[in-house]
Amino acid sequence: MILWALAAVPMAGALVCLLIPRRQAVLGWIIIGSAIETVLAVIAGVGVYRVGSMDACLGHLALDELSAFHLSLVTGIFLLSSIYARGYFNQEPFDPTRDDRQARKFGALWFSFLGSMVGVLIFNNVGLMWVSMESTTLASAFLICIHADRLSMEAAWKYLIICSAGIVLGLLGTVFIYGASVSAGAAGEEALCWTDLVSHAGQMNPSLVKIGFVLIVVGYGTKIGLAPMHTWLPDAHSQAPTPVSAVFSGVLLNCATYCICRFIPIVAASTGTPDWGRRILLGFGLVSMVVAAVFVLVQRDVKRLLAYSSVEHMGIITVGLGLGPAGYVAALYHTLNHSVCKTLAFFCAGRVGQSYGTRNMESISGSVSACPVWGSGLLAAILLLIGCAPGAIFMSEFMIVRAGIAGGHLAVIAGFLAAVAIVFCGALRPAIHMAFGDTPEPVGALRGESTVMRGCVVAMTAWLILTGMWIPAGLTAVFQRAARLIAGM
Amino acid sequence: MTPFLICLGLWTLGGVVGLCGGKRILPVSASAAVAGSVLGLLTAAKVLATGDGVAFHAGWQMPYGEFHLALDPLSAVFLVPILVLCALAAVYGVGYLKDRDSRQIGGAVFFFHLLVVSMCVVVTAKNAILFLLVWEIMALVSFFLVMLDSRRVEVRRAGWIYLASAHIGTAFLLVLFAWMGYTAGNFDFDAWQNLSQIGTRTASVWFILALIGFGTKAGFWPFHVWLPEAHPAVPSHVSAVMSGVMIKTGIYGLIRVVALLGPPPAWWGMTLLCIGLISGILGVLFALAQHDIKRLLAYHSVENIGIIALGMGGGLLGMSYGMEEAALFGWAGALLHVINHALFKGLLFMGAGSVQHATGSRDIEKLGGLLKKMPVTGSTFLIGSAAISGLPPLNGFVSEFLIYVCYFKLALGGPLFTGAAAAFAIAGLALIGGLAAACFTKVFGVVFLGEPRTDVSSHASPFSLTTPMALLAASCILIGVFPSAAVRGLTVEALKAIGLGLSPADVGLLSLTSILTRLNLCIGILIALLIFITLIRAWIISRRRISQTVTWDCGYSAPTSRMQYTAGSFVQHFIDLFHLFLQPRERRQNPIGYFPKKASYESHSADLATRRIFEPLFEWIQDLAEKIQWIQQGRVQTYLLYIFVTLAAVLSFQAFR
Amino acid sequence: MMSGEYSAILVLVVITNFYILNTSRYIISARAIALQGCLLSLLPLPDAFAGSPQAMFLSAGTLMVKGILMPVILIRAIRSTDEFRVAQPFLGHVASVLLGFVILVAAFWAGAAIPLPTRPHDVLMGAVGLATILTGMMIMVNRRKAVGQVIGFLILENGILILSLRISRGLPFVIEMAILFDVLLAAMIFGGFIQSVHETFSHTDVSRMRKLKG
Amino acid sequence: MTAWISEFVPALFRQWAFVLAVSPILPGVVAKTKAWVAGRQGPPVIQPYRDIVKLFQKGAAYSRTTTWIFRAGPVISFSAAMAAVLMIPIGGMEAPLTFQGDLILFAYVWGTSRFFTMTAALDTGSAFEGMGASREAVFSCLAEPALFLGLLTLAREAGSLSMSDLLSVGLIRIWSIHAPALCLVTTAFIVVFLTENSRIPIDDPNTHLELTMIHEVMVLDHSGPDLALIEYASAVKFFALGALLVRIVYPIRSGGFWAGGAVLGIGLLGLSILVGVIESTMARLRLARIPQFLAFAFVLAGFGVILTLAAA
Repeated sequence: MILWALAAVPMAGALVCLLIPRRQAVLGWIIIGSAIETVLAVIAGVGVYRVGSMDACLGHLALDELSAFHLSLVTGIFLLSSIYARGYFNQEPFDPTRDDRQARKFGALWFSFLGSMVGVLIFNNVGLMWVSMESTTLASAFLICIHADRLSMEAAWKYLIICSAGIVLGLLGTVFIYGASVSAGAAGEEALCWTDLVSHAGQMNPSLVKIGFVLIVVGYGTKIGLAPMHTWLPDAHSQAPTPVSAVFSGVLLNCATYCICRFIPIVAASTGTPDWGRRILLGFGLVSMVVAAVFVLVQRDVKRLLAYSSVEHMGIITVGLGLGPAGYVAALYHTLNHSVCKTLAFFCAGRVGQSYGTRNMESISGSVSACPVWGSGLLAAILLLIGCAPGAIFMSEFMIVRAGIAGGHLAVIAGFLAAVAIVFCGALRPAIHMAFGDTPEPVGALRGESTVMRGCVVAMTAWLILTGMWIPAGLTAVFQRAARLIAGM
Repeated sequence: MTPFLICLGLWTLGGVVGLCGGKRILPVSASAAVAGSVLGLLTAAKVLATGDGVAFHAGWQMPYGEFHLALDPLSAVFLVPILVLCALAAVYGVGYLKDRDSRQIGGAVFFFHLLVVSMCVVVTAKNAILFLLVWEIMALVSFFLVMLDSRRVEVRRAGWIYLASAHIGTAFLLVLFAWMGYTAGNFDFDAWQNLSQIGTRTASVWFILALIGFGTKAGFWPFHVWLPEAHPAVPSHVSAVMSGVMIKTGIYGLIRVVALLGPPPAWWGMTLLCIGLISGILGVLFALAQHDIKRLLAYHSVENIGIIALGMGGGLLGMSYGMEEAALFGWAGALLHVINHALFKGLLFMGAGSVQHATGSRDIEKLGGLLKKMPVTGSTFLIGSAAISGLPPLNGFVSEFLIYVCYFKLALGGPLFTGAAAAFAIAGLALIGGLAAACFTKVFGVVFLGEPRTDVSSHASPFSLTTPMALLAASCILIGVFPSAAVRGLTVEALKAIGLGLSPADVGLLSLTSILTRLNLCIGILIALLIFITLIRAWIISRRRISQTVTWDCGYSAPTSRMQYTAGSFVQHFIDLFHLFLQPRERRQNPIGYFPKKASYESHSADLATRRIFEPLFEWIQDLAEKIQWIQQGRVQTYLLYIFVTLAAVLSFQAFR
Repeated sequence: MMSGEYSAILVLVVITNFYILNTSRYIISARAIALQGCLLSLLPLPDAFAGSPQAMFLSAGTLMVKGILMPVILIRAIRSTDEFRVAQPFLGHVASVLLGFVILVAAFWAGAAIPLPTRPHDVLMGAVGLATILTGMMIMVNRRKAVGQVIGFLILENGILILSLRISRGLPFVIEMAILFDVLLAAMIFGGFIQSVHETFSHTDVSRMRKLKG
Repeated sequence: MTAWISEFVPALFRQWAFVLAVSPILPGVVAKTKAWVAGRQGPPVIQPYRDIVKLFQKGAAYSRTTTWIFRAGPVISFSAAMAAVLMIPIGGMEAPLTFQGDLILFAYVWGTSRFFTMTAALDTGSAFEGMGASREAVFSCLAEPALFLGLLTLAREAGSLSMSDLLSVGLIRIWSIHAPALCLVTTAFIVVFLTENSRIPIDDPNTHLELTMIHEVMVLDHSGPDLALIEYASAVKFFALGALLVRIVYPIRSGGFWAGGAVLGIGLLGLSILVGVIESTMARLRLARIPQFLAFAFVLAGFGVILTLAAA
């Protein structure tokens, strides 16, 4: 029942948006709608962890520990972004929703985007999961270019075409998996249901599964932003309005990672050895980290910098997924940390950018004194993001290193740490420059500041620092149980 | 253990109070700090006296983590200088920070107190995760201390270099601890005792990881590059702490890990010996070439870390050749030098801070004649200078003496190669000592003696600045005059903890004690002579006619204070001599003609490692990054091609295998 | 349906591929896409004749979406931009066609490498599917204008449909319909975007959109 | 304990008495030798005693620039010298102060003395004295490694770290088996000796041009009792380092304190004459050449170490 509600709320939200006359009301409604969805997701998540996985609609909809974790994360970040959007859009001249019609369009797309991501997570059928993933692209493309200027248009087109081409390879991969499933004796819709796939993965034709998995990794990897398929990511992240960038980086990439997670146990079971799939993931993860590290060094635009940092962190998560069960826990933990931290970073970068009227990092300096909350938040977020302790990301990176050493992947860990170190040095320099130093004279005052949003910034920072030093037992259990699903247990 | 926890609590409290309170609350924070330190010192003293550690466990939900603190003798040896110096620095800070604006004071006090707490936890943490966490916190809070004066570009650069190098160092520790923890199946240091059974190969890899990871913090050459940048950037009492004790946490970590690794192969000792020699000699050479007093002192930290590394190297060599006596001397020297360096380097940085506070300048070429205006600062600085140059009867000599004895014993009993290495160490130590003495003659002579070189105003330092310096100077003298008691009281229990396996009746320990007793006698006689001859001289002088006059001016009629020997000219011989390493950028305008109008000489030596290793490396990476940018030149068709080519490549290499 | 006719459909699909590669007018390409869509809608028919109502629906849906709606959307988008002619592809037309041929040959070789039990027509079907996919990829990379890329995408999609028949006799009905709906949606969005691009840049040559780099 | 004190205290004072009595004659002998070689009559050999006594009786003039550092310099250098001589064995017995490692203290005590002499020089604010201090710093820190390596060679041969063992009868045996190493050490020590005592070819104590001096220029401003202490201290230093050399070259077999002391005194007189001859026949090196000279001594001492290590 709750699964139906989860699917229905965004649809209803989108429809309601189209009916609301005033733009302020739309901006308010997206907060309410996503709050409802968040509450539902959390209730469903708690239910899953208490009682066990749930399903509906003949097993097409399902929620287990892995998807419940992602679902809560998606809706939570969405809610934060909705709150943030209200303040952000009220700052002229950055308001893409300046008239009511635009606002309605924004609201409807915002909810469709949420809906499609929720769809990715609650469909048990990997085919429908693919369909939802494809529709995230379609729903969000217009969100990028809601400004409709040349740069955002260019970014949106690249996003649309690259992600579509990539995702369609994911479909082909799904077809191969289906073929393998049929070869193992399954038939009909069940042959694509994840639970069934896992249960008879052992009988599948390994060659088909291998081809399918490569296609899936490349396909969904495009959406994750794994190098060398990441090319759309910095463009889209930097050109989209900041709330959209935050959602992109904070959860959209996670959804794509989630899709790959679903196929990991199948590959492991059908090939008989977990090493083959892990090797591919390790390769992609490392390449992404290295590419991101190299590009972080030459960035001028703060949002672009954050985008490359996302590529790096997605690489880290992929490396974690390539390291086996201990790595799965670390990867999931890292997913949570990266989402919160990157969202925080985008929030702060967006506001600081509004205040200085530029996103060029060389023109921003002294932001800690110019706009204390956002400037300090940006500094804190970047420091946490590049792995300063006491931060959750430091801890999850440590867990990945440990998993790597336990698995004997010393070379991988060496590359991993080298890339992390380069990113650290490369991102720290602009972070220091932006945070400290003299403030240039014309720094605009920020409008639409809300105490709630400032509270969110403080809370997110505190959360990241806290979980860097102390993980609640419940949270550990969440990661471990979700990781067991990826491990196919 | 409770007093120690209260100590941590008091320090934290002082920091938080300082953050909220600002200027007027400074004495409160300092009092909390002093009270806390006294409590902590009592605990540490008990541990050092009895050799029995105390421990504290608390449940802590962190994967593989547990909040486990323990104070064993080795921790206590490091805790003592930390608490002593930090308490004094806190007192010093009261007077030093007073003139700054409230916000800066809040930050300075808060981060300083956090730094102290994190250092205390680092040396007592018994869980690898806890250790790593606090290790990083330590780096981060000191980064914020560096950034206090962030309006200046060079400070921001210093902050970047500092945090980046600290973090890269931590990366090695991350691997080290993850590996050791995985092998031991646990992240508790107590559970790592059985790691000494691991083979030499793995242990050697761990040793190298520890060497780089901890060496970056300690400031081993060439990982020292952050020291001369960061230390001048922070307020002086913080420089005192960073240079005096924070870098020692690196030494602590290295000793802790090495003690776990089982019998060391000879090349570990050799490596540390080489590092020690290089750090020591290059550190002091670059110190000689500096004109910024705090930068100079920072390079001296590299030198002293080199001396400590020499001691540790000697200790390891002694252990690997089964020469327990030599090992004992080496380790004792290293440990004592850790404490000594904290005392005199803290003293010197505080002195430099007082000078800066009084004159507003750190450029020694601009100063002069300050001893008359600032008698206490000057006199204590002199004591610090003599101590850091390793001169008897001060504390620096005692630790260097122990290290010398260690190497003499190695050279006497070791095989040819070790003997030759020990000879190098001895010659190196002698050279380092000579160069350090030269350097501090320069600093003290140019800053405090003669006449002021420029028109800088100065005034005597307030009480809160001079008291800590006087106390530190007194402790330098105390350890120097009573070396036997100092070594026995401070290091013996810790030496047992390193894994030398000593009983009190051991031959090595007996020889150490007897030598130190005799040394004590000699130094006593030296002191007695000093007092006696001073009295005699005073008696004679009091009966003679004394006149005041000008300095012998060689017949010039109007000498000015600008004609005094400058620091630059004082070290010019050294710079010419060690041109190869210093590679100074010299600006020389030689006098021309019979009546030259103008002549000048200036030299600056940028850091060798920075200039020859790290800058080219970073430039190369940056260039590479800029060249690689072409792969993302903006054409969407190319991007699509990447995807398809990747797919084809992965399919053909992986899927059909 | 007899096997000969089945093969004929596949051959026709290949011919439409070459036709699209060769033509220099977008409207014609769009019509070829329509033809290809119609051809694809014939493929489920054997199952439909065998008495599967779902296959019947699928065939009708494919015809509706791929044969009619998508081409219409595409043609409208082309009309709205006044850019009817193909800009010179990066490789040039002749080279493109020749490369298309190489792709076809490679597809026969690669299709045989897919480890599947062989049934009648299957070799041809696999090869044609692969060839269509690769042609779609090639068009996406090779064409300069936005419309060209969309056409490439649609061909790629068609190729996947054919290949899925080879691999597993098509996907389950619900999924197929959902995908069809999704593709339709994609086509609409692409159409809308092409118009927006044209409005913003007053051209649709996406290879000239290179402000964002590095 | 009391027995130890009753033995130790007389030994202490006997040593001091001997050193204080003998040392000033050595510079006198050097000066006499130089005069003799130059064909002059020269001052009497006891002239240094007269100078010292006279200086102690004089008043003093202090520059207004100076501080207590300036006054402390001579006291410290004299005390250091007096402490150092306690480690030199005179006669066939142990020195009053002896322990494993006293050779390090011996070397470092001179360092203390030098440090305070240099700071006292800088205290005057005079460019000349600063120049002298700078040169002293360079040359002494180059001489130090050579001294230590020489001591290491001896220590290795003697198997002990105590000056008394190094300079004991055992040296006779060592001369018979490791003469080359000892020769090298002796040569190195001669260089060190000349450097530490500011002798030609390193420094010219009798020059009258401030620009070329090293040690003398540093004490330019001292007068009266302070200068007396300095003069005395340098005589004692001459004695102490000279005794080291003499004992190496001529190991004393046996004898009580006074007999051994007499032999040592004769040796020192010989050394003084040698120094006088060197000073008369050699020119002072250019400043830039001095580091090369010292490096040469370092290499010799190092070679000595290698020889002894390889012999084991």
